Amino acid sequence: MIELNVHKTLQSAQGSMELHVELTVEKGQFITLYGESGAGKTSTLRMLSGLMPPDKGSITVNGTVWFDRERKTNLNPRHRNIGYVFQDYALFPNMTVSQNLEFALDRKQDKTVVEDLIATMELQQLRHRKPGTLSGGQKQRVALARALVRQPGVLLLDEPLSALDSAMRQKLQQYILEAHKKYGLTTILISHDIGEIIKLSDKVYEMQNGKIVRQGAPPDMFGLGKTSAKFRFTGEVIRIQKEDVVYVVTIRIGNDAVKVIADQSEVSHLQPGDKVAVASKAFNPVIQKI
Amino acid sequence: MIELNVHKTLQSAQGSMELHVELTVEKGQFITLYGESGAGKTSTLRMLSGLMPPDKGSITVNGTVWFDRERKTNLNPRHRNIGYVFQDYALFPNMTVSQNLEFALDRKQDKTVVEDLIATMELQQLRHRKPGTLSGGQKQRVALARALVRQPGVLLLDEPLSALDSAMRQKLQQYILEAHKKYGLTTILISHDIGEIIKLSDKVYEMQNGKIVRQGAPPDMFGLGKTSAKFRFTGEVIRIQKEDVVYVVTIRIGNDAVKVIADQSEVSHLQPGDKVAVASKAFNPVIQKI
Amino acid sequence: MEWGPIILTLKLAAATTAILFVLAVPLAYWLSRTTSRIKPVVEALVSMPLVLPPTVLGFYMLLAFSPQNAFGDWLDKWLGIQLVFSFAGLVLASVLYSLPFMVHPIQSGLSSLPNTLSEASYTLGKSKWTTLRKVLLPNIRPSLLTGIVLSFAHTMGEFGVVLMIGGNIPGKTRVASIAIYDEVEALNYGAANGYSLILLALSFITLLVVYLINGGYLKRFTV
Amino acid sequence: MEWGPIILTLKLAAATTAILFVLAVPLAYWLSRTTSRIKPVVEALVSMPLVLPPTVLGFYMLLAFSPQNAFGDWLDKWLGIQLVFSFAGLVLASVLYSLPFMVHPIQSGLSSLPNTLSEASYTLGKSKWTTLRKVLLPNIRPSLLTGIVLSFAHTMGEFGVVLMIGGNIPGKTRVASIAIYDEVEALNYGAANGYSLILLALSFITLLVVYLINGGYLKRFTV
Amino acid sequence: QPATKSRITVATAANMQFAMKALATDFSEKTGIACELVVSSSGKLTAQIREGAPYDVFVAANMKYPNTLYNDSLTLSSPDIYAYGELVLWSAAGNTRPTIDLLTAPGTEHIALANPKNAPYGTAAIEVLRHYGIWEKVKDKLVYGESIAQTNHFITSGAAEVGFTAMSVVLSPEMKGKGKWTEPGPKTYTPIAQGAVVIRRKNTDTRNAQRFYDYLFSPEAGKVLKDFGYLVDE
Ligand SMILES: Nc1ncnc2c1ncn2[C@@H]1O[C@H](COP(=O)(O)OP(=O)(O)OP(=O)(O)O)[C@@H](O)[C@H]1O
Ligand SMILES: Nc1ncnc2c1ncn2[C@@H]1O[C@H](COP(=O)(O)OP(=O)(O)OP(=O)(O)O)[C@@H](O)[C@H]1O
Ligand SMILES: [Mg+2]
Ligand SMILES: [Mg+2]
Repeated sequence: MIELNVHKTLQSAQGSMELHVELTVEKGQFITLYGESGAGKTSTLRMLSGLMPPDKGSITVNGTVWFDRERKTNLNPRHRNIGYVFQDYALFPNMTVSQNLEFALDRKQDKTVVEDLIATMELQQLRHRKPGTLSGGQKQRVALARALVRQPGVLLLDEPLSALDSAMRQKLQQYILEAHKKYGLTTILISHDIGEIIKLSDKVYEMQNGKIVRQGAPPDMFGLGKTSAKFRFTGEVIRIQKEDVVYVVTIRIGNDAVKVIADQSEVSHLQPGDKVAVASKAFNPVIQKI
Repeated sequence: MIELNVHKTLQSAQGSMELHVELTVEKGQFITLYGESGAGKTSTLRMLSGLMPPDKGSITVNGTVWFDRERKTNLNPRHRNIGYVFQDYALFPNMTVSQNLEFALDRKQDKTVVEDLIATMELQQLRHRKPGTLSGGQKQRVALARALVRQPGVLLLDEPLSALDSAMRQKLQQYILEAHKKYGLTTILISHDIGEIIKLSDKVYEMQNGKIVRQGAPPDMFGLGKTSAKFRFTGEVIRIQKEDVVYVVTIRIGNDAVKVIADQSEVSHLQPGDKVAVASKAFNPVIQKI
Repeated sequence: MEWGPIILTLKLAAATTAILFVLAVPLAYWLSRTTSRIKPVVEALVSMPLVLPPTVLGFYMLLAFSPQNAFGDWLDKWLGIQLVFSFAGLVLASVLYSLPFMVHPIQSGLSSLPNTLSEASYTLGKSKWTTLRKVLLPNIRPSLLTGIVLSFAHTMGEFGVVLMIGGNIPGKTRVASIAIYDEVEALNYGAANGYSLILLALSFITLLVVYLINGGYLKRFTV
Repeated sequence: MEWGPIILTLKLAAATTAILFVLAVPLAYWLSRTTSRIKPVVEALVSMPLVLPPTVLGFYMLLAFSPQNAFGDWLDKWLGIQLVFSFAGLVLASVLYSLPFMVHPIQSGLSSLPNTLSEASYTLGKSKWTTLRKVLLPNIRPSLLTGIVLSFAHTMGEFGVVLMIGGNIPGKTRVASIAIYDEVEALNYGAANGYSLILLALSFITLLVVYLINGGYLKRFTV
Repeated sequence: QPATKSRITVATAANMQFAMKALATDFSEKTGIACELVVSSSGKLTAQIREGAPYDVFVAANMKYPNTLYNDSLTLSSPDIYAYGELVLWSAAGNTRPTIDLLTAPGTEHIALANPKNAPYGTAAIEVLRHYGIWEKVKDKLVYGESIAQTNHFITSGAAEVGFTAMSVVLSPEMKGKGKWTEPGPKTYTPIAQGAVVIRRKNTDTRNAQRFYDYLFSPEAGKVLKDFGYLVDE
């Protein structure tokens, strides 16, 4: 269990920002930090991992005090047993992909875990390459693999899949989830992708301006709580076409687009790019696996 | 108009990759390169911008030859009049946010454009900060702003919004689109976000293994072409619950979730995480702006 | 004890460092960029002046610059430059001798910078020169500082080359290092200690101020 | 011409460079990390040996290490180490004198590395020492090379300090730079040229090989 | 009683090195005692001997340095004068024999001499200039070598058209026949008395050193010294 309650003033030329985060994560839980750019998500992970000392407060993980200002405790990052995927990857330029992973091995750890990860992340072709020549997504996969090598107790993922195409992204989401369950990890994810958050996490914390402003189960947080047998979708107007007397409005919902017939009065206040909700009362859908 | 036809062998320790891209972009068009990690998207932009010389081929933009192996022409990147948002931002660490933007100004250019961009990208608070202390999303916004300062003829965007939360992302998508139209730019975007691609681009090129394997209008490319008044959605099973004699399947479609009643036979081959299509024959939806 | 040699030393060190900086930046830049086959040769050559004992290097320079010699004669006749027994000669000799101290650090600084910095600058329409000046050099400040400090300090202390080329002429080529040397040779340890202390104190204060500014300790005063 | 002095020089330069490397890495690491107030003072002090003329520095070292002196006496009595007129003394003197050439480049290399490299290593459970050895140092290769080349070349050519401390004893402290110096002093220009050429050639070849390897030109041979 | 060393080290002032080489060879042949020369400036050698340098005999270029050591009780006895150095005016450029008049000639831009502060030949050269009353005229042309050796470099390289050096230099095998030289005339300067001492060393037998010292004052040695351009008391 992670109990974190920290204060930090981030100094900068223009004013300063007060970061105050209070967070309790159960062992084995998968939580997500969500929020606007500069809200303090990365800073929170940095404090938890010991890379940035908080000004005040304490961090306790599974009963061990990692940080306590009062008691002057500040556990070295290397003893915190974490895996950290950095937002900017932080691969070691002097080592090949394999070497980056092997470097992470614990003294007595079996090398097979490296092989497994290389296979999972589809890095076989790249194993002898230095990070300098990798593409963005390739680097990101190496960073994720490296953080998983030690099978750490706490896994910290700072936008770990943001540079990946959707197929790879889905695949690695699945993998992270499996690893999380298999090794009983406690995982903290930072992500901007709502689908990803819903898929992976047990709980979401929304940060704003250095504070946690909302928290809850993912579906509730993203307004999916009030689901019903009714079909009600949110989507975005792509196109409005006049056809004879009616208008055909094309709306994108997720990766799909639907055409909806609307009349003049309905479209008069709509334009492409608008967010809309589409609902229907009587509907009896059929599910079909694809 | 951009006419690009280039070959390049990317050498690496393990074998080599043949990049061969043929691309014609009309003036004022907004196209997207899409494809898996390591497919060659960034490399294509680098060749177009002159940062990586192709082995063979030619690049002609608006009638000017930028590169021609045969004629030994290779226009200096600085004369190519491009704006480039790098995947890793490439901000100048020695300059503040304002200075990064001002550095991009052309000799005779008015400074007001910098002010406008700072306001649009919501960078006012950060203007006197050095990039070293910015968050990932903040850096990305500065990088985008910097690339737009010169109002270049060709705008190259390498995953320019990947680190942003959805609100900021939507806002900047809108801004990019407006700038693209207002200044008559020719824009090439690399993105993994299908919604973003559909919203922004006129045409999508899918790359795989160094080649363009498919191209077309965004809705067609992502299977949205066969839209109809019928509701047919693709989504993902989140939960399957037994209730009395029936099963309730919760499916996430985009950012929404719907509950669908299903019987034993329907759910027997379903499990959470499965991709499914949900369709209905009779449906008369109502659109509601939100 | 006289102040003349100390002032001359400071002048020499300042002139040498300034000239070296101007010469070394383009050379280091070229070395950090080129893929030419002669690059390792040039790299090795840059360090060569260090390998010979200063006096011996000075002796060879003396031969080269002497008006008896075609080159020295040509300089004298056509440009009116006398390199032996003149301050100009001291500067030239010191520049040659301290070249590696400026070139190597700057080169290693430049080659450690990520390529994307200059690439970004080029795509923003900037020339190589602007890029070097505004983007690359400001981002290798520690290396520039290393180059400047090493060159400056080395020129302060060097006397073998300087003595050979300069001829120890009071007020013209008699720098502090020679003055101290003379006092030590003459067993005038008191005077030698005096000079040494002043030289050490001056250099220490100079360097301390440089490092304080560099470390941002003096921010309050420089705003 | 004898080979003794040349071999002695190479031994001295190698020993000095190796010791300097071992000393300078921790010092440079500390300087690149510390936020201590005495950092600028230490930075300035490191450069101090350069400021004094080598002979004079050698003179002060001679005084300090001499068995006439409390410190030298203690060394002699308790550790049996004689620093004056011995090879050990030459090494120590050269190490002190060339310290800035090793420390400054390594320090500037280390301080140019992004913090995330060491941070990533710590989160992977590695100690500072492992991080320094496996992550930081391999990523500042150009700076290490600069430090090593400058120290090596400088020790080859230095003779002021060495002459003073070592006393020009054949086979023991008579290094090539002193031998050349002697020949020049004795107006034996032929022999001096001979030594110089050998020294230059040896150093040039050494440095060239170093730079060739560093530039990857010799990949074919090292695979 | 420590064993007798069959090898001695002679610390030699730079300007004496040519003559000393010949003397050392002769001495070794006669006695079988190997002789090692350490050549440096008198100032450095003095500093080193004070700090316990392993030198047995110190052959200096003047009396000041050996006297200093004597006053510090580092020698077996007070220094004796083994020879007097003679000064010459030397020019490597051109074929004209240098004269005192040449010094004031407009074509002469640089006159090399050893630094009078620590080289006796420098002091003597100044005396010569003052004797002829041309000191003021040539003052700005003077360039100073660290030692007599460096003065020689100035002259042989042609950087200085003319200069003062020791007669032992122009008579040395290395320099014989190079350039032209003249003597400035007797009584134009104080003779340069050069002294030698045996160094007192702890735990070291000084008998062989004493033998070399005695040899230095012998008639055979005197003859060699004369050949090299020194004046010897007879
Ligand atoms: N300098 C280089 N040397 C060798 N191979 C390289 C170099 N740069 C890129 N590559 C390789 O070329 C391929 C294409 O890289 P590129 O960066 O264009 O991919 P991408 O499509 O942008 O991928 P991503 O979406 O992950 O950013 C990759 O396999 C990459 O490893
Ligand atoms: N070293 C620093 N000095 C001063 N301010 C900093 C420093 N590091 C971060 N900040 C500021 O603290 C705030 C929080 O940054 P943080 O990196 O935690 O944001 P984030 O939530 O991760 O944002 P993003 O989604 O853009 O990555 C930002 O406003 C940032 O500019
Ligand atoms: Mg962040
Ligand atoms: Mg890419």
